[in-house]
Amino acid sequence: MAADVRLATEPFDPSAEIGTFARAHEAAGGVVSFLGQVRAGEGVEALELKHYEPLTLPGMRALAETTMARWPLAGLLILHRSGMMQPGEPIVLVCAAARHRRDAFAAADYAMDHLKSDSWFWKRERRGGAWHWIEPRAEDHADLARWG
Amino acid sequence: MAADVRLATEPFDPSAEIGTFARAHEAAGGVVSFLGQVRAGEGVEALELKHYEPLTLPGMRALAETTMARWPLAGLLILHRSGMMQPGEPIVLVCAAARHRRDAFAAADYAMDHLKSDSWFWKRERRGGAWHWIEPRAEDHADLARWG
Amino acid sequence: MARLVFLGRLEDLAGAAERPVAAGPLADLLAGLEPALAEALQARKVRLALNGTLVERDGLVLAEGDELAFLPPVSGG
Amino acid sequence: MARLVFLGRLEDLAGAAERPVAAGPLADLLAGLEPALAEALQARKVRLALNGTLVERDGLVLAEGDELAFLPPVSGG
Repeated sequence: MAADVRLATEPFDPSAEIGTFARAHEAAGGVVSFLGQVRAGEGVEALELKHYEPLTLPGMRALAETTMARWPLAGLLILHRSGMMQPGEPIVLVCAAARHRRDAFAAADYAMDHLKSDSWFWKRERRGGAWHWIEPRAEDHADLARWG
Repeated sequence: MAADVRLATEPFDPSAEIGTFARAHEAAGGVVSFLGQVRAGEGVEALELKHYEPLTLPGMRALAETTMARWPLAGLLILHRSGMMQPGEPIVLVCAAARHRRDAFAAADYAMDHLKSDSWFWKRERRGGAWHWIEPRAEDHADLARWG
Repeated sequence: MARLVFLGRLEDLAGAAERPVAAGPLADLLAGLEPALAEALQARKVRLALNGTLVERDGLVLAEGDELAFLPPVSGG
Repeated sequence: MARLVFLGRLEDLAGAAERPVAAGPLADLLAGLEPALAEALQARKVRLALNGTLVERDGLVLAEGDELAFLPPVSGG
Protein backbone atom coordinates (compact mmCIF):
# COMPACT_ATOMS: atom_id res chain seq x y z
CA MET A 1 0.00 0.00 0.00
CA ALA A 2 1.07 3.60 -0.55
CA ALA A 3 2.42 5.77 2.21
CA ASP A 4 0.46 8.80 3.42
CA VAL A 5 2.72 11.84 2.93
CA ARG A 6 1.55 15.33 3.73
CA LEU A 7 2.93 18.83 4.05
CA ALA A 8 0.68 20.80 6.42
CA THR A 9 0.64 24.58 6.40
CA GLU A 10 -1.70 24.71 9.42
CA PRO A 11 -1.43 23.06 12.88
CA PHE A 12 -2.43 19.38 13.01
CA ASP A 13 -3.69 17.18 15.85
CA PRO A 14 -1.06 14.47 16.37
CA SER A 15 -3.12 12.25 18.66
CA ALA A 16 -6.04 12.20 16.21
CA GLU A 17 -3.63 11.38 13.38
CA ILE A 18 -2.04 8.54 15.35
CA GLY A 19 -5.45 7.19 16.30
CA THR A 20 -6.67 7.18 12.71
CA PHE A 21 -3.44 5.58 11.53
CA ALA A 22 -3.53 2.86 14.21
CA ARG A 23 -7.16 1.99 13.43
CA ALA A 24 -6.35 1.82 9.71
CA HIS A 25 -3.62 -0.74 10.49
CA GLU A 26 -5.28 -2.98 13.03
CA ALA A 27 -3.80 -6.01 11.36
CA ALA A 28 -0.29 -4.76 11.90
CA GLY A 29 0.25 -5.47 15.56
CA GLY A 30 2.80 -2.71 16.12
CA VAL A 31 2.67 1.02 15.50
CA VAL A 32 5.66 3.24 16.25
CA SER A 33 5.22 6.97 16.08
CA PHE A 34 7.56 9.88 16.47
CA LEU A 35 6.17 13.30 17.25
CA GLY A 36 8.44 16.33 17.14
CA GLN A 37 7.12 19.51 18.69
CA VAL A 38 8.48 23.02 19.11
CA ARG A 39 10.34 22.93 22.43
CA ALA A 40 8.64 25.07 25.02
CA GLY A 41 10.47 26.95 27.76
CA GLU A 42 13.80 27.46 26.06
CA GLY A 43 13.39 31.05 24.96
CA VAL A 44 12.12 30.21 21.47
CA GLU A 45 9.17 32.51 20.83
CA ALA A 46 8.31 31.13 17.40
CA LEU A 47 9.66 28.76 14.79
CA GLU A 48 9.27 29.15 11.06
CA LEU A 49 9.82 26.43 8.53
CA LYS A 50 10.11 27.36 4.89
CA HIS A 51 9.75 24.86 2.11
CA TYR A 52 10.27 24.99 -1.64
CA GLU A 53 7.17 23.61 -3.29
CA PRO A 54 8.82 21.86 -6.27
CA LEU A 55 11.24 19.92 -4.04
CA THR A 56 9.90 19.55 -0.51
CA LEU A 57 6.86 17.31 -0.97
CA PRO A 58 8.43 15.22 -3.77
CA GLY A 59 11.46 14.73 -1.48
CA MET A 60 9.22 13.54 1.36
CA ARG A 61 7.44 11.15 -1.01
CA ALA A 62 10.74 9.74 -2.21
CA LEU A 63 11.84 9.18 1.39
CA ALA A 64 8.56 7.39 2.12
CA GLU A 65 9.09 5.08 -0.85
CA THR A 66 12.64 4.28 0.21
CA THR A 67 11.45 3.53 3.74
CA MET A 68 8.58 1.31 2.54
CA ALA A 69 10.99 -0.58 0.29
CA ARG A 70 13.48 -1.16 3.09
CA TRP A 71 11.17 -2.68 5.73
CA PRO A 72 8.02 -4.80 5.45
CA LEU A 73 5.53 -2.18 6.61
CA ALA A 74 1.75 -2.28 6.72
CA GLY A 75 1.62 1.52 6.55
CA LEU A 76 3.64 4.67 6.82
CA LEU A 77 2.63 8.25 7.58
CA ILE A 78 4.94 11.23 7.14
CA LEU A 79 3.34 14.53 8.08
CA HIS A 80 5.39 17.72 8.29
CA ARG A 81 4.42 21.27 9.11
CA SER A 82 5.65 24.32 7.30
CA GLY A 83 5.01 27.94 8.16
CA MET A 84 4.97 29.65 11.54
CA MET A 85 4.69 27.62 14.74
CA GLN A 86 4.38 28.40 18.44
CA PRO A 87 6.15 26.53 21.29
CA GLY A 88 4.42 23.21 21.98
CA GLU A 89 2.98 22.92 18.47
CA PRO A 90 3.67 19.76 16.50
CA ILE A 91 6.28 20.01 13.73
CA VAL A 92 6.53 16.48 12.44
CA LEU A 93 4.78 13.16 12.87
CA VAL A 94 6.03 9.85 11.51
CA CYS A 95 4.03 6.67 12.08
CA ALA A 96 5.10 3.21 10.93
CA ALA A 97 2.93 0.11 11.26
CA ALA A 98 4.39 -3.35 10.92
CA ARG A 99 3.73 -6.90 11.85
CA HIS A 100 7.03 -6.98 13.71
CA ARG A 101 7.87 -4.35 16.29
CA ARG A 102 11.51 -4.07 15.25
CA ASP A 103 10.59 -3.14 11.66
CA ALA A 104 8.25 -0.39 12.83
CA PHE A 105 10.91 1.07 15.15
CA ALA A 106 13.62 0.96 12.48
CA ALA A 107 11.43 2.48 9.78
CA ALA A 108 10.27 5.41 11.95
CA ASP A 109 13.83 6.04 13.14
CA TYR A 110 15.19 5.92 9.58
CA ALA A 111 12.49 8.21 8.21
CA MET A 112 13.15 10.75 10.97
CA ASP A 113 16.92 10.73 10.46
CA HIS A 114 16.48 11.38 6.76
CA LEU A 115 13.68 13.91 7.16
CA LYS A 116 15.85 15.95 9.50
CA SER A 117 18.89 15.98 7.28
CA ASP A 118 17.77 15.44 3.70
CA SER A 119 14.42 17.09 3.38
CA TRP A 120 14.06 20.54 1.92
CA PHE A 121 13.12 22.66 4.92
CA TRP A 122 14.81 25.80 6.13
CA LYS A 123 14.15 26.68 9.72
CA ARG A 124 14.48 29.84 11.72
CA GLU A 125 13.72 30.65 15.33
CA ARG A 126 12.69 33.90 16.97
CA ARG A 127 14.53 34.56 20.23
CA GLY A 128 14.42 37.89 22.04
CA GLY A 129 12.47 39.33 19.14
CA ALA A 130 15.12 38.46 16.53
CA TRP A 131 15.00 35.73 13.91
CA HIS A 132 17.93 33.32 13.55
CA TRP A 133 18.39 30.71 10.85
CA ILE A 134 19.17 27.20 12.08
CA GLU A 135 22.30 25.69 10.57
CA PRO A 136 22.91 22.06 9.66
CA ARG A 137 24.23 19.94 12.53
CA ALA A 138 27.14 17.50 12.54
CA GLU A 139 24.94 15.17 14.62
CA ASP A 140 22.60 14.68 11.67
CA HIS A 141 25.41 13.29 9.58
CA ALA A 142 26.34 10.90 12.38
CA ASP A 143 22.68 9.80 12.55
CA LEU A 144 22.65 9.07 8.83
CA ALA A 145 25.89 7.11 8.92
CA ARG A 146 24.05 4.53 11.06
CA TRP A 147 22.04 3.36 8.05
CA GLY A 148 25.01 2.51 5.83
CA MET B 1 10.10 13.10 37.32
CA ALA B 2 8.42 9.76 37.96
CA ALA B 3 7.25 7.51 35.18
CA ASP B 4 3.54 6.83 34.69
CA VAL B 5 3.07 3.07 34.95
CA ARG B 6 -0.35 1.47 34.71
CA LEU B 7 -1.90 -1.95 34.41
CA ALA B 8 -5.32 -1.58 32.75
CA THR B 9 -7.99 -4.23 33.10
CA GLU B 10 -10.31 -2.41 30.66
CA PRO B 11 -9.70 -1.12 27.09
CA PHE B 12 -7.85 2.18 26.87
CA ASP B 13 -7.75 4.89 24.18
CA PRO B 14 -4.18 5.02 22.88
CA SER B 15 -4.51 8.23 20.90
CA ALA B 16 -5.96 10.09 23.89
CA GLU B 17 -3.15 8.75 26.08
CA ILE B 18 -0.49 9.82 23.56
CA GLY B 19 -2.08 13.26 23.23
CA THR B 20 -2.15 13.79 26.99
CA PHE B 21 1.42 12.57 27.32
CA ALA B 22 2.70 14.80 24.49
CA ARG B 23 1.00 17.89 25.93
CA ALA B 24 2.45 17.14 29.38
CA HIS B 25 5.92 17.10 27.83
CA GLU B 26 5.83 20.07 25.48
CA ALA B 27 9.32 21.06 26.56
CA ALA B 28 10.73 17.75 25.40
CA GLY B 29 10.82 18.21 21.65
CA GLY B 30 10.53 14.51 20.82
CA VAL B 31 7.96 11.88 21.77
CA VAL B 32 8.29 8.28 20.60
CA SER B 33 5.42 5.92 21.18
CA PHE B 34 4.90 2.26 20.57
CA LEU B 35 1.40 0.88 20.40
CA GLY B 36 0.86 -2.86 20.31
CA GLN B 37 -2.58 -4.07 19.34
CA VAL B 38 -4.19 -7.47 18.94
CA ARG B 39 -3.55 -8.38 15.32
CA ALA B 40 -6.75 -8.53 13.32
CA GLY B 41 -7.40 -10.85 10.43
CA GLU B 42 -5.12 -13.71 11.43
CA GLY B 43 -7.69 -16.04 12.89
CA VAL B 44 -7.24 -14.88 16.47
CA GLU B 45 -10.73 -14.52 17.93
CA ALA B 46 -9.62 -13.24 21.32
CA LEU B 47 -6.50 -12.74 23.37
CA GLU B 48 -6.26 -13.09 27.12
CA LEU B 49 -3.43 -11.76 29.22
CA LYS B 50 -3.13 -12.95 32.78
CA HIS B 51 -1.04 -11.16 35.36
CA TYR B 52 0.01 -11.97 38.90
CA GLU B 53 -0.80 -8.99 41.05
CA PRO B 54 2.15 -9.16 43.47
CA LEU B 55 4.71 -9.26 40.63
CA THR B 56 3.31 -7.74 37.45
CA LEU B 57 2.89 -4.06 38.35
CA PRO B 58 6.02 -3.91 40.57
CA GLY B 59 7.95 -5.48 37.68
CA MET B 60 6.66 -2.83 35.25
CA ARG B 61 7.60 -0.09 37.74
CA ALA B 62 11.12 -1.49 38.09
CA LEU B 63 11.50 -1.55 34.30
CA ALA B 64 10.34 2.08 34.13
CA GLU B 65 12.94 3.09 36.71
CA THR B 66 15.72 1.28 34.87
CA THR B 67 14.67 2.95 31.61
CA MET B 68 14.52 6.43 33.19
CA ALA B 69 17.96 5.89 34.72
CA ARG B 70 19.48 4.82 31.42
CA TRP B 71 18.38 7.73 29.20
CA PRO B 72 17.77 11.41 29.94
CA LEU B 73 14.00 11.40 29.57
CA ALA B 74 11.47 14.11 30.23
CA GLY B 75 8.77 11.50 30.75
CA LEU B 76 7.89 7.85 30.35
CA LEU B 77 4.54 6.09 30.13
CA ILE B 78 4.14 2.32 30.32
CA LEU B 79 0.54 1.18 30.02
CA HIS B 80 -0.33 -2.51 29.66
CA ARG B 81 -3.64 -4.28 29.37
CA SER B 82 -4.55 -7.46 31.12
CA GLY B 83 -7.71 -9.51 30.74
CA MET B 84 -9.64 -10.40 27.62
CA MET B 85 -9.09 -8.49 24.37
CA GLN B 86 -10.62 -8.48 20.89
CA PRO B 87 -8.70 -8.14 17.60
CA GLY B 88 -7.70 -4.51 17.01
CA GLU B 89 -7.75 -3.62 20.72
CA PRO B 90 -4.65 -2.02 22.23
CA ILE B 91 -2.46 -4.27 24.39
CA VAL B 92 0.44 -2.05 25.30
CA LEU B 93 1.48 1.56 24.94
CA VAL B 94 4.93 2.91 25.73
CA CYS B 95 5.66 6.63 25.31
CA ALA B 96 9.04 8.23 25.90
CA ALA B 97 9.65 11.99 25.77
CA ALA B 98 13.14 13.39 25.50
CA ARG B 99 14.98 16.48 24.42
CA HIS B 100 16.90 14.38 21.92
CA ARG B 101 15.11 12.16 19.47
CA ARG B 102 17.62 9.32 19.73
CA ASP B 103 17.09 8.99 23.50
CA ALA B 104 13.32 8.77 23.08
CA PHE B 105 13.64 6.07 20.40
CA ALA B 106 16.13 4.02 22.42
CA ALA B 107 14.13 4.25 25.64
CA ALA B 108 10.84 3.16 24.02
CA ASP B 109 12.58 0.34 22.18
CA TYR B 110 14.35 -0.86 25.35
CA ALA B 111 11.18 -0.71 27.44
CA MET B 112 9.29 -2.75 24.82
CA ASP B 113 11.99 -5.41 24.53
CA HIS B 114 12.01 -5.89 28.29
CA LEU B 115 8.24 -5.69 28.70
CA LYS B 116 7.82 -8.46 26.15
CA SER B 117 10.35 -10.79 27.68
CA ASP B 118 10.71 -9.93 31.36
CA SER B 119 7.32 -8.81 32.50
CA TRP B 120 4.97 -11.12 34.26
CA PHE B 121 2.23 -11.70 31.71
CA TRP B 122 0.93 -15.02 30.45
CA LYS B 123 -0.89 -14.85 27.17
CA ARG B 124 -3.32 -17.14 25.43
CA GLU B 125 -5.17 -16.88 22.15
CA ARG B 126 -8.48 -18.30 21.05
CA ARG B 127 -8.37 -19.75 17.54
CA GLY B 128 -11.16 -21.86 16.11
CA GLY B 129 -12.88 -21.81 19.48
CA ALA B 130 -9.89 -23.28 21.35
CA TRP B 131 -7.51 -21.50 23.71
CA HIS B 132 -3.76 -21.86 23.22
CA TRP B 133 -1.03 -20.56 25.52
CA ILE B 134 1.68 -18.51 23.84
CA GLU B 135 5.18 -19.73 24.52
CA PRO B 136 8.33 -17.66 24.98
CA ARG B 137 10.11 -16.81 21.73
CA ALA B 138 13.80 -17.12 20.90
CA GLU B 139 13.50 -13.74 19.13
CA ASP B 140 12.84 -12.03 22.47
CA HIS B 141 16.18 -13.20 23.80
CA ALA B 142 17.91 -11.91 20.68
CA ASP B 143 16.14 -8.56 21.19
CA LEU B 144 17.41 -8.35 24.75
CA ALA B 145 20.97 -9.20 23.82
CA ARG B 146 21.08 -5.90 21.90
CA TRP B 147 21.16 -3.93 25.16
CA GLY B 148 24.24 -5.63 26.63
CA MET C 1 -3.39 -23.79 55.60
CA ALA C 2 -1.37 -22.25 52.77
CA ARG C 3 -2.22 -21.55 49.16
CA LEU C 4 -0.72 -22.48 45.81
CA VAL C 5 -1.26 -20.16 42.81
CA PHE C 6 -0.87 -21.48 39.27
CA LEU C 7 -0.07 -19.11 36.40
CA GLY C 8 -0.29 -19.61 32.65
CA ARG C 9 -0.69 -23.17 31.44
CA LEU C 10 -0.14 -24.50 34.96
CA GLU C 11 -3.66 -23.27 35.77
CA ASP C 12 -5.08 -25.55 33.07
CA LEU C 13 -3.09 -28.48 34.41
CA ALA C 14 -4.19 -27.83 38.00
CA GLY C 15 -7.79 -27.25 36.93
CA ALA C 16 -7.97 -24.04 38.98
CA ALA C 17 -6.04 -20.82 39.49
CA GLU C 18 -5.46 -21.60 43.17
CA ARG C 19 -5.47 -24.53 45.52
CA PRO C 20 -5.44 -24.62 49.32
CA VAL C 21 -2.81 -26.94 50.81
CA ALA C 22 -1.54 -27.82 54.25
CA ALA C 23 1.45 -25.78 55.40
CA GLY C 24 4.78 -27.63 55.49
CA PRO C 25 7.82 -28.43 53.36
CA LEU C 26 7.36 -27.91 49.62
CA ALA C 27 8.77 -31.35 48.89
CA ASP C 28 6.09 -33.07 51.01
CA LEU C 29 3.41 -30.95 49.48
CA LEU C 30 4.44 -31.76 45.90
CA ALA C 31 4.44 -35.46 46.77
CA GLY C 32 0.75 -35.16 47.63
CA LEU C 33 -0.27 -33.70 44.24
CA GLU C 34 -1.26 -35.47 41.03
CA PRO C 35 1.99 -36.76 39.48
CA ALA C 36 1.57 -34.82 36.18
CA LEU C 37 0.98 -31.55 38.03
CA ALA C 38 3.83 -32.18 40.48
CA GLU C 39 6.18 -32.85 37.59
CA ALA C 40 5.16 -29.67 35.76
CA LEU C 41 5.61 -27.59 38.91
CA GLN C 42 9.13 -28.95 39.35
CA ALA C 43 10.29 -28.03 35.84
CA ARG C 44 13.51 -26.03 35.93
CA LYS C 45 11.96 -23.12 34.02
CA VAL C 46 9.10 -22.67 36.48
CA ARG C 47 9.97 -19.96 38.98
CA LEU C 48 8.49 -19.55 42.45
CA ALA C 49 7.24 -16.50 44.29
CA LEU C 50 6.50 -16.72 48.02
CA ASN C 51 4.11 -13.97 49.13
CA GLY C 52 5.08 -11.89 46.11
CA THR C 53 8.85 -12.37 46.30
CA LEU C 54 10.83 -14.62 43.99
CA VAL C 55 12.46 -17.45 45.93
CA GLU C 56 14.58 -20.53 45.31
CA ARG C 57 12.76 -23.80 45.73
CA ASP C 58 15.41 -25.72 47.63
CA GLY C 59 14.43 -26.32 51.24
CA LEU C 60 11.29 -24.17 50.98
CA VAL C 61 8.76 -24.60 53.80
CA LEU C 62 5.30 -23.05 53.68
CA ALA C 63 3.98 -21.44 56.87
CA GLU C 64 0.32 -20.86 57.74
CA GLY C 65 -1.19 -18.23 55.39
CA ASP C 66 1.63 -18.33 52.87
CA GLU C 67 0.90 -17.89 49.15
CA LEU C 68 3.25 -19.75 46.83
CA ALA C 69 2.95 -18.91 43.11
CA PHE C 70 4.27 -21.11 40.31
CA LEU C 71 5.37 -18.98 37.37
CA PRO C 72 6.04 -20.67 34.03
CA PRO C 73 8.08 -18.75 31.44
CA VAL C 74 6.22 -15.64 30.29
CA SER C 75 4.75 -15.49 26.82
CA GLY C 76 6.64 -14.09 23.87
CA GLY C 77 5.78 -10.94 21.98
CA MET D 1 12.62 37.12 -18.30
CA ALA D 2 13.55 34.40 -15.82
CA ARG D 3 13.26 34.20 -12.05
CA LEU D 4 15.66 33.53 -9.18
CA VAL D 5 14.29 32.01 -5.95
CA PHE D 6 16.23 32.38 -2.70
CA LEU D 7 15.73 29.93 0.15
CA GLY D 8 16.72 30.13 3.81
CA ARG D 9 19.19 32.83 4.75
CA LEU D 10 19.74 33.69 1.07
CA GLU D 11 16.32 35.33 1.13
CA ASP D 12 17.50 37.72 3.85
CA LEU D 13 20.61 38.53 1.86
CA ALA D 14 18.64 39.13 -1.34
CA GLY D 15 16.00 41.14 0.49
CA ALA D 16 13.21 39.15 -1.17
CA ALA D 17 12.18 35.54 -1.79
CA GLU D 18 12.35 35.99 -5.56
CA ARG D 19 13.88 38.29 -8.11
CA PRO D 20 13.14 38.63 -11.83
CA VAL D 21 16.23 38.55 -14.03
CA ALA D 22 16.98 38.60 -17.74
CA ALA D 23 17.38 35.14 -19.29
CA GLY D 24 20.92 34.15 -20.24
CA PRO D 25 24.02 32.44 -18.87
CA LEU D 26 24.14 32.08 -15.07
CA ALA D 27 27.66 33.48 -14.96
CA ASP D 28 26.56 36.74 -16.63
CA LEU D 29 23.55 36.99 -14.40
CA LEU D 30 25.59 36.56 -11.18
CA ALA D 31 28.01 39.25 -12.38
CA GLY D 32 25.08 41.69 -12.41
CA LEU D 33 24.06 41.07 -8.76
CA GLU D 34 25.31 42.78 -5.61
CA PRO D 35 28.76 41.28 -4.92
CA ALA D 36 27.85 39.95 -1.43
CA LEU D 37 24.77 38.16 -2.80
CA ALA D 38 26.64 36.84 -5.84
CA GLU D 39 29.35 35.44 -3.58
CA ALA D 40 26.80 33.73 -1.28
CA LEU D 41 24.99 32.20 -4.27
CA GLN D 42 28.25 30.75 -5.55
CA ALA D 43 29.16 29.01 -2.26
CA ARG D 44 29.95 25.34 -2.87
CA LYS D 45 27.28 24.19 -0.40
CA VAL D 46 24.49 26.05 -2.17
CA ARG D 47 22.66 23.74 -4.54
CA LEU D 48 20.63 24.76 -7.56
CA ALA D 49 17.24 23.62 -8.83
CA LEU D 50 16.10 24.60 -12.30
CA ASN D 51 12.32 24.38 -12.66
CA GLY D 52 12.18 21.98 -9.71
CA THR D 53 15.05 19.71 -10.72
CA LEU D 54 18.47 19.73 -9.09
CA VAL D 55 21.14 20.76 -11.58
CA GLU D 56 24.86 21.43 -11.70
CA ARG D 57 25.79 25.07 -12.02
CA ASP D 58 28.57 24.75 -14.62
CA GLY D 59 27.53 26.15 -17.98
CA LEU D 60 23.94 26.78 -16.89
CA VAL D 61 21.92 29.07 -19.14
CA LEU D 62 18.46 30.37 -18.16
CA ALA D 63 15.78 30.41 -20.85
CA GLU D 64 12.70 32.60 -20.88
CA GLY D 65 10.31 31.62 -18.04
CA ASP D 66 12.86 29.50 -16.16
CA GLU D 67 12.85 29.40 -12.36
CA LEU D 68 16.25 28.90 -10.76
CA ALA D 69 16.24 28.23 -7.01
CA PHE D 70 19.28 28.63 -4.75
CA LEU D 71 19.16 26.10 -1.91
CA PRO D 72 21.51 26.58 1.03
CA PRO D 73 22.11 23.56 3.33
CA VAL D 74 18.92 22.56 5.12
CA SER D 75 18.56 23.18 8.82
CA GLY D 76 19.52 20.62 11.43
CA GLY D 77 17.15 18.84 13.76
